Amino acid sequence: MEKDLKKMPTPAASSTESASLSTTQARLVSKTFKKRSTWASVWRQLRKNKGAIAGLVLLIIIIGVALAAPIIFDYNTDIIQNNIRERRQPPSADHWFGTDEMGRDIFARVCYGARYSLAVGVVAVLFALVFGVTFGAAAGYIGGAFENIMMRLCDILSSIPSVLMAIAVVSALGKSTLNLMIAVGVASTAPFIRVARAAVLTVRNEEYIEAARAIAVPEWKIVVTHILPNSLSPIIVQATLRVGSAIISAAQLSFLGLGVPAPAPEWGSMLSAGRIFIRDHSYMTLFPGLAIMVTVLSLNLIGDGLRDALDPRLKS
Amino acid sequence: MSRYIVERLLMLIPVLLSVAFIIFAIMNAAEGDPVYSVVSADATQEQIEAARIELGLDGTLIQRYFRYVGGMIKGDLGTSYVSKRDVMQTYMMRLPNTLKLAAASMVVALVISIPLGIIAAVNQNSIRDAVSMVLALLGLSMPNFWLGLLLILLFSLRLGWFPSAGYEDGLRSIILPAITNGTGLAAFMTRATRSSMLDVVRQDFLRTARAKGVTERKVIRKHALRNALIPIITVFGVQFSNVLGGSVLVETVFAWPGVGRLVVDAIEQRDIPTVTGALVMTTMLVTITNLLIDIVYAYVDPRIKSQYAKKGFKLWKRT
Amino acid sequence: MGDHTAKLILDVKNLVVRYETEDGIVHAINGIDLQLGYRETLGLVGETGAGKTTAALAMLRLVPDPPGVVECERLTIDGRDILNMPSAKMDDVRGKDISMVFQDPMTALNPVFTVGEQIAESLQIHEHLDKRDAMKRAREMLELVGIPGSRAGDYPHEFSGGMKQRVVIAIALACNPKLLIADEPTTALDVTIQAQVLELMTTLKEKYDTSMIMITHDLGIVAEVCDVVAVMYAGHIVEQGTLEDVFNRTKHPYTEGLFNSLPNIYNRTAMLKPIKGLMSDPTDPPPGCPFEPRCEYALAECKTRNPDLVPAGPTHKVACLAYEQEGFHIKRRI
Amino acid sequence: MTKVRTVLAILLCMSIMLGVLGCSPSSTNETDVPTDAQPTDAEVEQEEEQATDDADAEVESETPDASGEYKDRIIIGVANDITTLDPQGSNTDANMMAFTLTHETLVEVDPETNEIIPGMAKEWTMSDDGLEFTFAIPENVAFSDGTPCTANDIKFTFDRAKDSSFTKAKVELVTEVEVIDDTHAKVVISKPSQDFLMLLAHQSMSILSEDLVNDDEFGYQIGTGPYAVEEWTPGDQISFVKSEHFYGEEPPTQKIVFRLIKEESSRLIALQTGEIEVCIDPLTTDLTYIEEDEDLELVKIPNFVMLYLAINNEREGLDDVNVRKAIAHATDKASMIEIGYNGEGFVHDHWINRDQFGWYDDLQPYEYDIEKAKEALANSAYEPGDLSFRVIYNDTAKENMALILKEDLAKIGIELELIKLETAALKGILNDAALDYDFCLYQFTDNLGTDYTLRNQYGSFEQDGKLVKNGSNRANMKDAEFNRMIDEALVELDVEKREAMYNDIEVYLNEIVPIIPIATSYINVGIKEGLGGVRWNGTAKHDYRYVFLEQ
Amino acid sequence: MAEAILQVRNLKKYFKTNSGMLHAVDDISFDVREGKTLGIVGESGCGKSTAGRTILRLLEHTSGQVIFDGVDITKLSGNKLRKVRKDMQIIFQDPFSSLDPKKTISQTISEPIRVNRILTDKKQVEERVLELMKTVGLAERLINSYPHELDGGRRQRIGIARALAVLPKLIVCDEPVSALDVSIQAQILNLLKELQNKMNLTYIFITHDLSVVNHFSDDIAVMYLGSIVEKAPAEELFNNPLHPYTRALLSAIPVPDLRHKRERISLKGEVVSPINLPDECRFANRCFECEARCRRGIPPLLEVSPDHFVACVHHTPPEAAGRAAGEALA
Repeated sequence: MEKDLKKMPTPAASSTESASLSTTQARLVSKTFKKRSTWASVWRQLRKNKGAIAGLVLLIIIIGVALAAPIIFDYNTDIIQNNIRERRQPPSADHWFGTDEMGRDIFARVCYGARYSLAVGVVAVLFALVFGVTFGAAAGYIGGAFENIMMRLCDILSSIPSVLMAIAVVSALGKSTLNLMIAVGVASTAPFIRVARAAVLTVRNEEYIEAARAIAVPEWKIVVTHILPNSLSPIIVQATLRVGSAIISAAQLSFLGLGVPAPAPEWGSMLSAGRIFIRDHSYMTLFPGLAIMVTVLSLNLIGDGLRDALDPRLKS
Repeated sequence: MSRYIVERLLMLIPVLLSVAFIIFAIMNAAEGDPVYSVVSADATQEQIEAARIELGLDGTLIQRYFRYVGGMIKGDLGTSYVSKRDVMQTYMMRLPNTLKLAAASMVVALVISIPLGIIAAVNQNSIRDAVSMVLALLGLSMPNFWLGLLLILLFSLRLGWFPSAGYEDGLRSIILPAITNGTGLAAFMTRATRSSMLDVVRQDFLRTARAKGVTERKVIRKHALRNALIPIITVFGVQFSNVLGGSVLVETVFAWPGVGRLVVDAIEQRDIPTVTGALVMTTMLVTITNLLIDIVYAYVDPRIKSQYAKKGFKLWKRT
Repeated sequence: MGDHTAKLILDVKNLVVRYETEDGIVHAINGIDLQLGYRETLGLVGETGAGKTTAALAMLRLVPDPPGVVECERLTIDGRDILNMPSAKMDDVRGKDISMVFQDPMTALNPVFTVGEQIAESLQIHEHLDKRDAMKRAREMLELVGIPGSRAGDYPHEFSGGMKQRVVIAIALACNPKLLIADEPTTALDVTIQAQVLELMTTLKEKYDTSMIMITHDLGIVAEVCDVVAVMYAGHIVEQGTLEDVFNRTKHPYTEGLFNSLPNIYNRTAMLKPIKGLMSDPTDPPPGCPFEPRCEYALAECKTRNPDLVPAGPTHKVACLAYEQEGFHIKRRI
Repeated sequence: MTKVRTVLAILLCMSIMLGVLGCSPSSTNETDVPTDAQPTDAEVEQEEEQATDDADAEVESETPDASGEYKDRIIIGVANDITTLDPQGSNTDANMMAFTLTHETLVEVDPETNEIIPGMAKEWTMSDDGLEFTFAIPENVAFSDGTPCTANDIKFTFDRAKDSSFTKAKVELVTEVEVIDDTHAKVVISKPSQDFLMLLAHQSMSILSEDLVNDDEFGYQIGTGPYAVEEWTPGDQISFVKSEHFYGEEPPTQKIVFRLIKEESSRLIALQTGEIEVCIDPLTTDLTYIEEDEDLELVKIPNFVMLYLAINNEREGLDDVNVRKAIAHATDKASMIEIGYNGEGFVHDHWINRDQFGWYDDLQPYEYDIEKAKEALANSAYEPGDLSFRVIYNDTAKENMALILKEDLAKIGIELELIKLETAALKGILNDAALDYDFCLYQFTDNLGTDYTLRNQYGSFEQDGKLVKNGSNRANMKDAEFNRMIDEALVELDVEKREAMYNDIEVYLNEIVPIIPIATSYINVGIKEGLGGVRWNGTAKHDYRYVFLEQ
Repeated sequence: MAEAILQVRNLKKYFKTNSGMLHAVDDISFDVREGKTLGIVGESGCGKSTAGRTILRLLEHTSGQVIFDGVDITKLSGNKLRKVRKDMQIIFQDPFSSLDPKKTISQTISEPIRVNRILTDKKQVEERVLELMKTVGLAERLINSYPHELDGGRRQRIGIARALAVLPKLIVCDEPVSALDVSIQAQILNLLKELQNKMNLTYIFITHDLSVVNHFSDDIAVMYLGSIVEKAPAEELFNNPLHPYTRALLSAIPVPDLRHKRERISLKGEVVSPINLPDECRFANRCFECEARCRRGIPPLLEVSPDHFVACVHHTPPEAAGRAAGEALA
């Protein structure tokens, strides 16, 4: 300590706030006045958005179904076991959504499929998020030649249509659920690089970053404690919206026969398998299709709601 | 401005080389030796080797890449392993279809999204906003191949209004694919329009316009929309680029012989020259589209125009 | 009083504006009366959140609805009833009889149209000129505000801040309005440019016999350009009078506080005496005098009763209960 | 709340709309759409017979009515793209159909009788030792650009065939082609082959023009057939117009188009809406639409394709014949057909293709019997639970079949992992020297003679003292005894003896179970009512040369 | 006269732009006395903020020296620089962007304490935070509030508390009150003054508001286009402005006092951008006293009377003028 702390003046007369607590009580102060996190205020904003709430409710139901599915249904007997005698039955009391061409109960499969579709969507986006945000944030923060190279790379990546990119990647890696996730992830990395970079660029020039530098916060710590948390909003919005499109992309790949391998009840594969029966047995595609639609819709509603809630433009 | 354009076009060269390399690398990593798509199932080892050399599949990836690039510089995109046709020629046969579909899809998307987006923004947080956005989102949430099948069932089979496949029936053939494609795109553009309009309707200059006595209708149509166009054009550009190569599923469902299908089939057959060539061409188109979009910006927004004029070329836009 | 109206360019009686938001009702303006004679310049002074801009927008009937709700007993401009005018007709009044100059010249101009077009638009609407004539007049207007007419084809971004504000003034004055409302027209400008713009405005005002409302937080500007002054605090007018009344015979404690908060360039060692505390939350105004929580003269009664604006001289009015006491005066040294 | 309600309302509307679209049967045919789409076994069998009859009836070639008016252009909706116009450059059915139109082979096979009939060569002779064939072609044979076709071109074609991996095997025996004069060519082979002419009937042996091929990069696409390629848009369509220089009978239709419509449902809809006249391979589940439609006709042709489970005989566990027998008993072929082909096919227990020479009627098949499978496994060196394998395949039908196999094998304690691959990747694995697979669901299509089939599917040859498997020998079977048996049968000139020898080979194979034959399917084709003149072919290489549609 | 705690010598900061070199700070020199306030005043774009940041090494300088406490800090790096940083702090103009919106008051104020290991014990840190809050006049109940929940004045107090947390000797106040309302502005100015007296702080007070700078500073430097054109004690500068720009600036201040009617000097034109400037007096274009000799080189900042420096040919002692002209010609 170079300076004596006691040099600090005691409360001045000019203080405009009444200091009501004595120093002995001070120890408790930070706990007495509960902090409300910024997420709480986002939640307050979000709560006003009925669409987002509807989306949230739907999504919670879908996640609930996904979590409950393995408890309610046995994978080996209810989900993948063939029952040829009961195939292609229309919806009934026994089979709420009917049965598919292998005689499997579509309701059970749709429920179970939520696990796959959500997992594919979420993992693919996580993949894109981790890579995109790392490189994008680094590009925005470091700048210079590195940024230049990253952005060129990003341009190149995004000039190849994402479906084709995903198909190429699946072909390269082989068909499996994990590879599907990676393929969809790779194809949606570029937007994350862009968003993260833009967010970091915006934040990087804020005065509080300079302030942190002025109080000698090490650079890495500035990135971790100041830049990243403040760049998160657009990234979170982007991620929410991308999960939806990742689910659609996965379904598209399944349609082209490059999706989750059978007999796993992924919605896209179900849609793809059922599409040949669409004329007479449309329930086979109707329910997985609706499931995809509702899930993507709910994610988009939430994403749009989050965007509105996080967007400073819409406040005040 | 012309300097800007020339420099942007020059930048195409490294981009195309990189795209070619990426595709080369990916296709090389792919399971399944491309040579098998060419030889018969019971070919002997020697035959396979002979075919390999004939196809130019010998040597390391790098050697092959440089061989390919050597041809690319001369405008030769190689010959398809499978059909033995010139890739450029094959691509050019598909391109008009793709362009037609892309253009029609964008028209559908624009017709849907601009009014919806404006209605949503001008009536923010009202019922009309909610309905517009949900409509837009529905288009996005429906897997488009499914929508395509449903449209075929209804409009081709039941009602017989439009053909279900092919492209020879002029406007009638393009309507269903364009709707299928366009509704998905419309979602993004409605969103962009809405958020861009929301940005603009809060701007001070609209207040200036109102204070001058400009009617509300004209304030939105003339003063606001023109300013809102920039982000809309960006999204338009991105979407257009995407449909230039990426409407594989719609092309499949409607038997629309476009570029996307060409690439997918070629990927399946490990037809590396076709995949690489078509994607290089697509990249070029996309880049040129982006350039055109940038030029359109300049006409919509004079600020950007003077930026181009002042700076000439800048590697990347920092904002 | 009735006859009096004819001599007024602006007559506002009991104007109330509130914004009904989801977070609560913001009481922006709580019943103000304003009267302005022809060729007069009124300085509307107050700090952020006092309701100055909202008052101006209300006079143009441009308060966004929703969330804004405007209530008023009387609102006439040049003797015309603005309050009950159909909105289509209102478009004819805006820009023609009454125009406005906004605070930030950087954002007040539409970036995608040339400045000439933006000036001409007003002329096309109100003077029904064809495009060419309108552009010709626009160039003349530019010359008038000190910009070469040849620059009419340039876009706003090609002008500096001060020049843009000149363009905004040209737009506002294009149709020779009877009343010009200037909302902090120089806040965003540097001090030397501010001087230029103020000079221009006063010159043009004289030339065109325009009445003006100058909205500002800067008492220095008021001293230079205004004839009469109204001091606003939390949606109320707390003091009103001629320049002399308000500056040299200050009555309201808030006005006093403002003066005491300003560093005096002629006496650099004088201690600043800031007003304590903050302006109250407009969604939850105090029941009595709005200034009571910050007022050093506050009486018990001030907590419950909201003072009316009462005469304190022939041209001077003040809203302070302390004056109901005999012999009360504020401390400000003049 | 209003927003929520809007969302729900819209969702509801959507689902109702979808429901109406999909669930309700077509309004015109409400009466006979079965709500329970499950045929009983008896029904299935009945359908099968019916289908066979239909097919036989269809195959009879109709001749156009000379007085009738015919449609100028016939569009055929195909599922697979034409990939090349070089007859020697591929062997896909799609391509072969094109070559049938544009090119000619020296001889042809009658799809009904499976006998050799004249092609370009109107007559031929075989020397007594069976080593020399002399072909005579008409004088006025010409390529579609007008170039006359001579015996030189035959020689050229045979020489060129030696260089292509697709045709090499077909001309392996040929030692020399001698041009006798313009219209006569003599082909010399190294050892007698009863199936040699069969090989020459394959479209990949279409006669090419020496001059054209040498002059022009795409010269091979010009042949002597009744049609010439007009325009080819890869991935889209190919059109053929009548050749002015065709020497034979003039075809009734001006223009034939093969249009690629990959999506099966779309293809059938295109037929229903009149966009195309022929729909190859509609979905088996959609066949009722064709049957119900008065304007359409369904053609069913029993296929020559044999679907089988390839077993890599050298894999640990699979080298045990008892394990293979156990698997054979555990294979529920009927269910596989039901699921994979929607019942449109029949069980195949033999080792050669249906109707091939040497088919042994009394062969004892491995019936589906889990108990017997368990017994067989008990005879092997392995216990239930010891074995786990992976099966590779490339499409949905096979995937569904694999799912059934997976379940049945699980019952006898063998675990099966399913791996779906893209066709190219699958071929890559099958053809790779490492032979890294256990099982593969695969098929072979040929009617080029029993020897060709057996040799390719199960044969091996000696190289450096070791046996090396033949290209298509997916079983990786290396059996010197079997090789000897087929070599002997090939040169046997006595027909009856030869048939008996092939019967013996079938029995021999049945004992060692190198693969598990599963099924033969039907080829289904939807056509416009009134369409005729097509020679439907069990190898899917239909002959459209004389197709016509009455107006 | 107090000792100079900070000496700035020939400091330059140039930025590379697409259209050329931007001379944001172009060769400025001055001393700041310990415990005193140097006001830097100028219009937007004159480089005053850049100068402040360059002195703190928040921006890397192009050339020149910044000697703080006898050490040339432009040559420091790593730990040494971090140590010096503790002694030099900054208070920003915009109380909205200078606080991390995701951090509570407590987090913001405690960050410098934690990062610089001034205190490590959690309780001690909290006590210290509360102490600082009291010092700047923030109620304890706000400890866990977020910046967006507070008004500008309170935010500015947080900024001050954060700067004080490391017990600095020098604080650069970059327009600390220009975003605030008049009544709040006075509160903050008083607070800063009080802190200076109690903690013997040295300020560099950057502002465009002449009446504020007059009130607040001991010495004032007037900047124009990257250069200091005049520097003098506050009293002297206001009573006897020499540079034409200073005079124009002073005359342009609107004064809320009806008794002092002043002669206004109206300047023509506007500030040009400081890119690729010609080698002449920066103010020549707008100067109402411009002569041909003004265009011959940049006039140096010279002491014309004790402690009064001015860079104008009209106020240059003859011998110095000759020297300057000679230099320019050479």
